[in-house]
Amino acid sequence: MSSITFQKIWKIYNKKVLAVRDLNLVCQDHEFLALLGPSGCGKTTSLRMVAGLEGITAGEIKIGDKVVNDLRPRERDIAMVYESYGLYPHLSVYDNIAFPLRVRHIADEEIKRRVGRVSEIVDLQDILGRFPSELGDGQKQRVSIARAIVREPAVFLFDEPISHLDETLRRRMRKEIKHLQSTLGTTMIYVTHDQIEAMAMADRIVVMDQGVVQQVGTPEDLFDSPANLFCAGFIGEPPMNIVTGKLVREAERLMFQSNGLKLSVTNPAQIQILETMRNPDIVLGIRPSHVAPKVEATATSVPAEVYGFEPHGDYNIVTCKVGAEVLLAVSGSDFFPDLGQPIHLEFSSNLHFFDVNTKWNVLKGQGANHG
Amino acid sequence: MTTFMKRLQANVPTLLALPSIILVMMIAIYPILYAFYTSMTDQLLNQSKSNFIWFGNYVNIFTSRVFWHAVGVSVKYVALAVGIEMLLGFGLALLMNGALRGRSLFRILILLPLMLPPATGAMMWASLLDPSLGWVNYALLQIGIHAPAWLSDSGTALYSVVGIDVYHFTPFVALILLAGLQSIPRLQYEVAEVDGANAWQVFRLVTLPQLMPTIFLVLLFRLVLCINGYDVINVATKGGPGDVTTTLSFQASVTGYRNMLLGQAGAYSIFMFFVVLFISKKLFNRVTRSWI
Amino acid sequence: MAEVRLDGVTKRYGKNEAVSEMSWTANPGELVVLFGPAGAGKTTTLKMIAGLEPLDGGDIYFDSQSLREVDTADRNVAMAFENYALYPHLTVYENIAFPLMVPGKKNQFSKEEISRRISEIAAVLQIEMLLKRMPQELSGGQRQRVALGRCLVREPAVTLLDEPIAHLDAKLRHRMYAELKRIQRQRGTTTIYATPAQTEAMAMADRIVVIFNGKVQQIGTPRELYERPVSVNVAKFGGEQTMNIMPAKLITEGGSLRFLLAGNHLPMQNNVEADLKASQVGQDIIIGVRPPDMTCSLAPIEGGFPAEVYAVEHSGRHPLVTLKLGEQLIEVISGVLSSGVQVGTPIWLSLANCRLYVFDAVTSQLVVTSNGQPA
Amino acid sequence: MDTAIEGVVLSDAERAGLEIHKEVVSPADRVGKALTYVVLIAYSLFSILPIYWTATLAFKAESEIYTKTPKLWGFATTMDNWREVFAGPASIVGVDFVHAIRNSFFVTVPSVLLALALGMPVAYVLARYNFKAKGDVHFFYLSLYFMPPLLILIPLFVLYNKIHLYNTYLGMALVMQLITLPLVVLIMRGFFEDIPVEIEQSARVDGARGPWVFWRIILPLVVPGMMATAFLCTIFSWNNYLFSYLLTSGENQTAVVRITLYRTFTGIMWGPMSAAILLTIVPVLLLAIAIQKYIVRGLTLGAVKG
Repeated sequence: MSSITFQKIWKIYNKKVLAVRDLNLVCQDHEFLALLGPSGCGKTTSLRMVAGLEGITAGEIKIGDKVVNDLRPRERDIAMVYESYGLYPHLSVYDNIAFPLRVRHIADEEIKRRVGRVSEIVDLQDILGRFPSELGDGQKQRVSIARAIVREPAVFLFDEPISHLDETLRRRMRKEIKHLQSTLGTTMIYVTHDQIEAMAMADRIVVMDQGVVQQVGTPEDLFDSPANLFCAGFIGEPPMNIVTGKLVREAERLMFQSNGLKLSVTNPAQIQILETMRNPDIVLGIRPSHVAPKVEATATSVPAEVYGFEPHGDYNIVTCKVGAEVLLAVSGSDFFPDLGQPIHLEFSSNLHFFDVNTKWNVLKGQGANHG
Repeated sequence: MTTFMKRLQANVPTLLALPSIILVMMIAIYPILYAFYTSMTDQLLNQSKSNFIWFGNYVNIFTSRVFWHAVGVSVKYVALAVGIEMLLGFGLALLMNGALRGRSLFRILILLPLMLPPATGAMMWASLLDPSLGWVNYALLQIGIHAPAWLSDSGTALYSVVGIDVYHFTPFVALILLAGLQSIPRLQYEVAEVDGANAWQVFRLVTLPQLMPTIFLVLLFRLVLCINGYDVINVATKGGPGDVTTTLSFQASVTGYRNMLLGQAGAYSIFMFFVVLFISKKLFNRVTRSWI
Repeated sequence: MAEVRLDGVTKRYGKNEAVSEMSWTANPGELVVLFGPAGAGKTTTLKMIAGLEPLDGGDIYFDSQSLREVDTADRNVAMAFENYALYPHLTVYENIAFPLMVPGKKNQFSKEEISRRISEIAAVLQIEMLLKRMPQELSGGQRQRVALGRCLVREPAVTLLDEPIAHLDAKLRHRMYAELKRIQRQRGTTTIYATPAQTEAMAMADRIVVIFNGKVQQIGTPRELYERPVSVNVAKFGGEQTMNIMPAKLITEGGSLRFLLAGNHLPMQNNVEADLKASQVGQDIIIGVRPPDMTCSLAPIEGGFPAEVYAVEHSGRHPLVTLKLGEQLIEVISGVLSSGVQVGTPIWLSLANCRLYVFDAVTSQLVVTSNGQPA
Repeated sequence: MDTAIEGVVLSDAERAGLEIHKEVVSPADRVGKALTYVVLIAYSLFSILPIYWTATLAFKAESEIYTKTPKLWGFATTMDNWREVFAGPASIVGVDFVHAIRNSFFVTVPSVLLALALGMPVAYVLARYNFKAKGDVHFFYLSLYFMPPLLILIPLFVLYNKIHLYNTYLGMALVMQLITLPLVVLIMRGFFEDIPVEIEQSARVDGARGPWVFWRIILPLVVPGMMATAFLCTIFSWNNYLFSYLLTSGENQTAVVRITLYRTFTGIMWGPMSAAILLTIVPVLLLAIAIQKYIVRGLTLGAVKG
């Protein structure tokens, strides 16, 4: 068990193309840390630098107290699980799992014992004789995970391990991986582009974009106070409504106004900062779960028109047209509007404001590399 | 839609294949059947009459010294040439598979001999190896070696034509094994390295097993085409000096054209046909990946 | 606008029956979703409707006209393929224009008309800036929208969509649900839409045809499927609100019926009991409950049974907690469980007041459902 | 896999501020690397030595050729050999090589066109239709390629003499199909299979019909593969020695066979022969370089997609 430390890590390809810029991060011992971001954001590159599959341009990576920059992958005591599983097609399930032990010249008896135990943990005991081409996607990924845990490494590195699986399997594997990590307690870095996955599983999440860390925090932090527009738009399902507009003053109250939408700002901390801003242009973010569609108008509601509708079982998503804006709202499962029906939207006070130029949350300042 | 049109549509695949089938019937099936037939007659090249003699030709050649000599030469020739080509080609493929600057240039340079007409290549080597004005013997002399008259010396002739064959076809082995190597995903090597395998273990446990089908494919092509080979020997040595380089293939043509024994030449060909068929059947199964 | 009717349609690949005896009808102007896991036969069904795969049995009708003798090109259908099937040698614009320019349609549309239609559809799909590019230069999501554009540029009798928005990101997906549905309503084109995603099926469908292994399981509106799934397969498949499926036994205890679930005797709601009495006691059954419907407690409760925490996932307001009960994994969402709850913590579960589905263990068909009200 | 972000380019100034981590390279690795290059360069030299040697001969004067001390460079050059090769009927040696090249051309071009015309439909059928004997048909064409040539050529020699195809371009183009037809059928099958069937189906759904779909959708997509296949057929056909050697005679033989005629009773005319060789092989080598991307696929008849 070990912590993982990134110290001023840079990765530059061909002397000028940037992949990772000045990454400073500590993944604590026993922690489940997710690296989250769109493709090309530098998350996989960062993971591969920990594994030793990618050279480090500048900075230091430590596993525990040991600097590993110049160690070969096999000397780092890590195990990795890959998006496309990385199984050996010519070896049976048993031999795939046994591979890391075989190359270390561990006795056959011991190998048998350990493969047996691990295959029980991930429920593969009945298919040890099969070949990868005979397995389903979920089984392949379980073999890949078994091969990683059979070595009892200090660190697990997961690279988009369940992106290829269908929804049902993904849900199942999420639980299995989460359970495994909780019971083994091994430090884990988990790379994914799927925010639902990161939010569901990780203790902390590192959001990256364009090679730069955007925000580090617990899932709650990221959901409740996004650091900037990128995090705001990337995290949450259904995604946050983003509306560009102006700040106006009306009867001594600070209001947000866009093409069709007008809301008063009530959070004192936000008012204080927004008052000082010279540029009236501003970007508003509000989560669909903070917009409630109603049939009847209320004192504070905004009229809208139903543009689209998705029932999800115990809640519904309503796509609404408010003036020229198209907004998502979440309703209870008993709300069944017709397309085109006029409705009324009740906005909660949970508004987020972002600077038009810097894209940062006005409450967060503009510092890079939070955490 | 008329019934005629519909029937036409149902038979589109057959119609598309028909012209090709007719042609193949004429240039391959008919000659092969004819060869089967003549191999059981005493047909001569310059006569139209012949008698059916059942397996007489086969009995004849299987009891002749000439035939067994040709078999011996062929075995020696094929074993040496294909053996060297496989080893050398695999080595080159491994070297070119690493991180390498100028791989595409090497690929082109190594490809060139394969694209030469073997008959012409044999002429080019004949001039290079010429004892009186060739550059090879001159160069060897410069470092103090008195080289033999490669192609006309009965001690070296067979090895020389093997050498020319190696020159031509090592690139085939190298290029195809290189493609086979490059089709093993990089991920496999990374996985193995993270799993803790060293370079030798990676080669033995990951690379080699996955390359086996390609190796068998290359072996199949080389064995069959080398057994059928004719051009190099016909141009470089004409089977000589004496009968030192008279392979089965060459002997078949000698029997047919020079000796005009069409029946016996047919028997030679049919024998070779079965040898090739046997090898193809044996190796073809190994070419498909057993783990899929 | 046409009615599409499948009557006992069957398709075999070798000995495998990819689609067997399939019968359903899409009314004129209706949007019917074919919903089922990968390999269920959705794509094959769409291709048979388009005339791309010959039928091995049954027949397909557009407005009571049999399609047996009708060539693909004459069926007047438009189709968006799952793998996009864009023409790699044509630009995005040419790809979308293609259906308007094939022989037979040539000269039917003026250049201006074509260009007008394309810019209209491109605006809806947000691909205006891509029109001059080649397909290879586009991302998966962009290609998918081009494929949709090529399909929507025509106004055919029937539109076939095979997972048409599977590769779009979340933001666009919600928007496209709305746009597709709107266009479909406006034009009134009968549309058959295949997807393995429950969310998508629920969002798009007027009616859903659930398919497993080439067989129709259930046909109904999204609401009907959610509230009355006819079988275990339908109930547990896909989506965010997967039902917990728990094998149990029906027993009597003191004269009243009980469920025997992992060693626990559970009382049942009155209306369920009334319906079950007819069937045999001692029978194996399957109980289905949705995660938010269960009652959880950190302390023992009346009528509850003990389980322990297996995994905790953050989701929405409350975490999705997976509990382990014997060999059974059960998902719950409950206000009493915070995301800080440790793996291994004992939790008491109760089914007393929840909406319960009872399935036959042998046929896995729905036997009875409670309405969720306390007895 | 993540790759570098497009467009995010580091300024020199920013890079200068970084303390670049130097990767450690072991001496063994360094030696291994150097050795790799030595071996590959040596083999490359071996590859081009005969070609280069032939090229020197083609430009050497007689005195430079018939010498005990042949030079690889720094020799006196002459165009005499080329004049002889291009002399046509006026050739001193008596080999009208221009005519021979023409023969090669008249055999190769029709044989390639014929193979494409006959083979493409079969390839398309193999790629797109399912029928029981599919595997057998594939194997059949493969075995044509593997057939011992004399098994077929000796009977064909007899047949050709009977039906007057001996010593004709048509006869040569037909027999050449033994090589070119398997190439076209098996390689093109792979190229057709590379096109997703949905692209064709999509066009049909949109109202287009079979032949039109083939011409406007399928054909444009296989053109690169088809060109590569045609080039490969050209090379194989051009390079073929045995067919012309056995089925034609005298003036009608192709270049590859006529080259050996510079071996006269009075000795070998190395100079003109080398010029003739160069003239024969250079176009072929250029074609080979042009299609080298597809060469592995071609040489294995589609079995390995290099």
